[in-house]
Amino acid sequence: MKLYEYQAREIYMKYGIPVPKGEVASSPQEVRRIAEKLGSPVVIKAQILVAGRGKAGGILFAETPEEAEKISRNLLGKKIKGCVVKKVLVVEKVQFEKEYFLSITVDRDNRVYCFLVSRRGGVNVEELAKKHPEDLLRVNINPLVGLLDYQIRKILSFLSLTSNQKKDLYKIIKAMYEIMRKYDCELVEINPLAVTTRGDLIALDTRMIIDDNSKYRHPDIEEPEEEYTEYEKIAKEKGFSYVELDGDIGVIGNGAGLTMATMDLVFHYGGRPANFLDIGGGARAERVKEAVKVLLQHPRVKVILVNILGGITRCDEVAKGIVAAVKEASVEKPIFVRMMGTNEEEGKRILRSAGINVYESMEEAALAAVKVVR
Amino acid sequence: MKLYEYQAREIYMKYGIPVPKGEVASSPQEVRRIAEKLGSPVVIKAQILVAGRGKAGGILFAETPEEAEKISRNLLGKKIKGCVVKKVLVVEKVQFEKEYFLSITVDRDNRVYCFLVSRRGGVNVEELAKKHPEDLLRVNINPLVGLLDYQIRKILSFLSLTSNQKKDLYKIIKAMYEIMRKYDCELVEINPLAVTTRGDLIALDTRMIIDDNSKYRHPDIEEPEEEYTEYEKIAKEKGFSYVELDGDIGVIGNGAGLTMATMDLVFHYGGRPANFLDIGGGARAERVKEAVKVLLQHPRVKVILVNILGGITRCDEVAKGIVAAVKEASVEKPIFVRMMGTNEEEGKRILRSAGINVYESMEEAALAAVKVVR
Amino acid sequence: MILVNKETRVLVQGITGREGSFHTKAMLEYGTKILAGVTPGKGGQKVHGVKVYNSVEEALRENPSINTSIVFVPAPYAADAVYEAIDAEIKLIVVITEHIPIHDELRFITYARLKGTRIIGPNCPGIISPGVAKVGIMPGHIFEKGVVGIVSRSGTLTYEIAHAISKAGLGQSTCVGIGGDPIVGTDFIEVLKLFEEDEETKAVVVIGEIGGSMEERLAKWIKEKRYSKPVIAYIAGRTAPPGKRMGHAGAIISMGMGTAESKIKAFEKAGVPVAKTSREVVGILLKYV
Amino acid sequence: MILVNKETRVLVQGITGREGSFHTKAMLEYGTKILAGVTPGKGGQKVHGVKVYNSVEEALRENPSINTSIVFVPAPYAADAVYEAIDAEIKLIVVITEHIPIHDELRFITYARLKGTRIIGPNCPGIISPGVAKVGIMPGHIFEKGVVGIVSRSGTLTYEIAHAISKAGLGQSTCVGIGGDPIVGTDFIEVLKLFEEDEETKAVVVIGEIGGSMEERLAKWIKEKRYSKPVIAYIAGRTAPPGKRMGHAGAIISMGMGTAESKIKAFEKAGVPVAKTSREVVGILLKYV
Repeated sequence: MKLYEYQAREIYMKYGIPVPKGEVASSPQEVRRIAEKLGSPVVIKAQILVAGRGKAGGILFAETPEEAEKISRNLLGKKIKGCVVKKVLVVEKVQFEKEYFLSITVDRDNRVYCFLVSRRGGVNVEELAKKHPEDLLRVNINPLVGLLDYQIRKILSFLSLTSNQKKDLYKIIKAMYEIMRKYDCELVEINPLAVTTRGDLIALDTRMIIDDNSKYRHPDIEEPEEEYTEYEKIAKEKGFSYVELDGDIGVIGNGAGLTMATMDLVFHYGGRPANFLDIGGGARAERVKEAVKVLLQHPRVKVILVNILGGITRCDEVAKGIVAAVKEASVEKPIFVRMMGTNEEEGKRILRSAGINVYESMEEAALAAVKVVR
Repeated sequence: MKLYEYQAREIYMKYGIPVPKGEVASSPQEVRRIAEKLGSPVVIKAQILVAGRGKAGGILFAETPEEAEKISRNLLGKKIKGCVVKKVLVVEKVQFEKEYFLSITVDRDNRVYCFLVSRRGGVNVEELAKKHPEDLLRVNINPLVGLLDYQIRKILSFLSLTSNQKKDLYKIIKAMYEIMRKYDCELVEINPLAVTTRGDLIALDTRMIIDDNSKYRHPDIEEPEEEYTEYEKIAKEKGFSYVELDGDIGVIGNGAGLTMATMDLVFHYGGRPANFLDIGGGARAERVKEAVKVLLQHPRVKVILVNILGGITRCDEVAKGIVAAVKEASVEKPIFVRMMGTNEEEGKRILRSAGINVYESMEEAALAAVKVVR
Repeated sequence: MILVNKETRVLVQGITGREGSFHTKAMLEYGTKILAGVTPGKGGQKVHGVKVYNSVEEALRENPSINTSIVFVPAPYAADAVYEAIDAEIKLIVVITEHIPIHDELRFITYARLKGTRIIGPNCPGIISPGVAKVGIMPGHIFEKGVVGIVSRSGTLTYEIAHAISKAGLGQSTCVGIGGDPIVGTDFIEVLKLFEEDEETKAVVVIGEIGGSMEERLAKWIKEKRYSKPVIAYIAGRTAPPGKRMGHAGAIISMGMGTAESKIKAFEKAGVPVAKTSREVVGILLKYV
Repeated sequence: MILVNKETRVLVQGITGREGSFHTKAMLEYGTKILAGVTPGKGGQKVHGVKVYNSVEEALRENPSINTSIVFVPAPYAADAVYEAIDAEIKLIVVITEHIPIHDELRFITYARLKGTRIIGPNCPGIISPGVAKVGIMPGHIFEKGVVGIVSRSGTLTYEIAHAISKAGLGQSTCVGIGGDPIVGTDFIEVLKLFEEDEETKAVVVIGEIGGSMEERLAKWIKEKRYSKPVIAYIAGRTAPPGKRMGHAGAIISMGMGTAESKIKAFEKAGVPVAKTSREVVGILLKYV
């Protein structure tokens, strides 16, 4: 669960990390009021979850409250990288001399927390890692032992800071780690951490991603209205793993790996998958029906490919679900089903008597589906 | 650092552990006021650090505020087990049906925290361990992993409680562990934890010992006026390790083990050590002088035995200190010195020219000291 | 045959739950020796004839030969169950549970590794040594005793490929599902080390997917160590878009890392053939075995 | 000879402090090979010719043959220094520092043991293998190369007894001070295991004191394992009153546990002679060696 910048910012403030003065607003009037209160040139930042909003025109500057109001009138409601801007963060414009990058993530390979620090801030860290690996420091933190002082010292000595700035950064690093642990984060990031012309440290942009599996531990955190497509929302509500692509062959499978493999096979035979839809393990007819209906309704989907490997999932239940979806739906689309495993024969019988194509192997089913659209 | 019951109680309350209503008082008037406010029969508990105050008359009961005032008039200022009662804790008298024992300590052998639980409360845990080991449960807690739910469940199922009581005890156990960690404790103990006639859990007595080496992390905690003897206080102020015994041969050594061994040797030859005084490593003349003066002044000490094994500690410095103490003191006592190691010859020369007995071995020195008093 | 063999004696943690109970039955039917189950507060019950205990300690006291645990405990309580098993000195713990908070996983996996306990999973289908025992949730009839070792981050996709291998008459020595979460207790390299020492295993099939760099590390390791047995790889997610979780928590291309291309390239560089379909997997296998 | 030998290459943590600097000089004079020192913020300085680094990592990068660290870092920062050494994979860490908070000790000792790092101390005089090297603060001239292994919870008392052994012409193989705190990184049993495998060591002297039950556990272990070498014990604190810390944090009779009597009885039950004076120690030793 990605948080909006302003949500992360509030948490950072609670932990004593210095951020520019400012507030979040959802109307141009509010923006003006905040700018007046700040009494200085301001930065207006679109609150969206996709990366790269700066280059896409999501971060704007205003010298006066009037200008701020005017600018935000254009920004609020605008679509940036496919996301509608509903809120903006209005903060004082900070004059700074240096920018750094700080983040904590989970290092999958080493099974540790990883503190990543760069002497260059405000830039994309992937590019940085490629172009200037010498400017990047990684510090691994054992999850049982936690962040240690010697590790913080290593980070401090990696950056060129005065001794007062080091003291401040020490606190910021401790606070970031605490946020990481307290909020079950996958990411806590400050980019850039700026050194102002007056020599103070300040977190100019604040990011946070909370582990989806830990959301239940943080009921106090409002879940951002994520920028899902209509069908992603529907599928999400019904509890499917669903991802949208730009092809025309709808793919349903049970199990993430098998569903991905089915998409890959469609592509292998020259087709283009429209989506990834995993019904999970042990789905009953009702659930299968809902899944098939999502794709029947989706305008881009021209043909549906279902690939079921029955284990806990029973083929007869799947068949019943497919047949029910076809009956209830107003549209007709060709459906190709491959099923194997538990109650396979009964499932196939149900499908065949409803006139639906059933195949022995996923290769045959995928090939048949691709042929229809080609 | 042992805390008074009322200090521990305040911390326990902060962590949500239920305790009887009440307050601490230092005058009979206050006691009366508290009893009036409680409006029920009260228990008046002497705030001293030694164990066994109950049997020694340190815990009294009163039906009315008047009675409470009267009783506390006798209790305040009284000496119990050698300690003057300066404060009393006045709490409501709780009717209870069952008593349990709960404590967390550091298990030296296994290098873990140890949660100790007994089905019998209000009794001495040492006796319990001997007489009813089957009523005692030990749960070891890994210091890196911390207290786990399965361990708490083990404790809960060891006691006969209703499911609501189990929920309450779960919270108490969690709180005790948190106190243990947050306050760097050597001991967190509730004895007894009572089940009231209404079925509630309540901590009737609360103990806490904070690790001496961690005191600096808890400047907010007021150090109890410990019940030291006059000379223990003096030695403590000067920073010596000092323990008082009831013999007449004063013992000074450098290093805890060597000083203990010197005491043991005194005893071995039929003498009785008056104290343990460790000047530590690398003591200079000034410090040695102070140590010798403590024993010169002590009325019970008839003869002084000094045992120095010079390493970082220099024998000449020790000798100078001894000579200076003798010069400054108004009393004369026989002093027997054994010294060996760094600058041994110079040290011996200084002592001999001041007419002080020096020996090659600790056996000889101890024997000589014992002979004087025998 | 690795990890699960005829000496395997199983404890089922979370045995009274829907999943736990269902798969206990299936495992018993497959021939797995399940000695006990645990669900706190349900001690004394029986599930498909298996005695339920309140704690792992109790279960082991009465069944000291238990050497393997399989965990079906719901995500919020799963970490506690794993610690309980680690502390009870069970040396192989298979964690089926999905959706365990990642910080919990980090901690208990670190603890397990320090203590020398092997964890398979979390969020995995478990382990099967066909014809001998299964400690997992896979449909047993798909697997056949044989010579191919399979290690996979996936569930049903593994069954798909195992099925193809079975049909081709090769069968499997052991099939290990290491789990679909970003953090796993045992990774590809560790399982391949075990396969290397296993005489029955003549070739290894690695089923990877997008996300992380476990496949890349494996490829590098195979090359460096001159792995002695033929390895065939399959990578799911060639068509997965970046930045989206593809079902598994671990299956995500993030910040340009973890693409199928990167993994395929790494394997090819290491001389490991990468199959595009399950038929291709079998085709390549037949060349080696 | 155990733990410290001619392969020992030492890092001094906290080298610029008063104690660190003083004992660095003494160790160098004794012949100990000290390759580097660490004090954060003091990198680049030299202490008695030894180069100072800002971190253990830096020190090891330039001196990869370091295999032992001795810690003089003040108590509030000592735990951090120990973690730094553990994480840098130094496998023997001697912690001289006194007054370290017990919860810190519990945590870093647990971590070290899980990682397979040996910690001697805290609050100990260190280790000396006479004539070869000392990694500690004991006065070197008292010790003589010889056949007696000494392990002790004490400092000066150890020197006293070592002196008597030296004078008797027996000398010491290695003398290990395990520390006077309630929690120690390495206990009596672990050191005796090492002495058992050391050919030079013909007999072992154990110097215990009141507090805890390490001596009782050792006695039991000696009896059960039929320890192959003669062991002589000495226990300080026969006259110590209960409930009082006798200098060392660990030297306290608490709740009736840890008395000298209990320890003496345990040794006698295990057939281990207990000497009452250092002269007696030597007397008994001469019977065996």
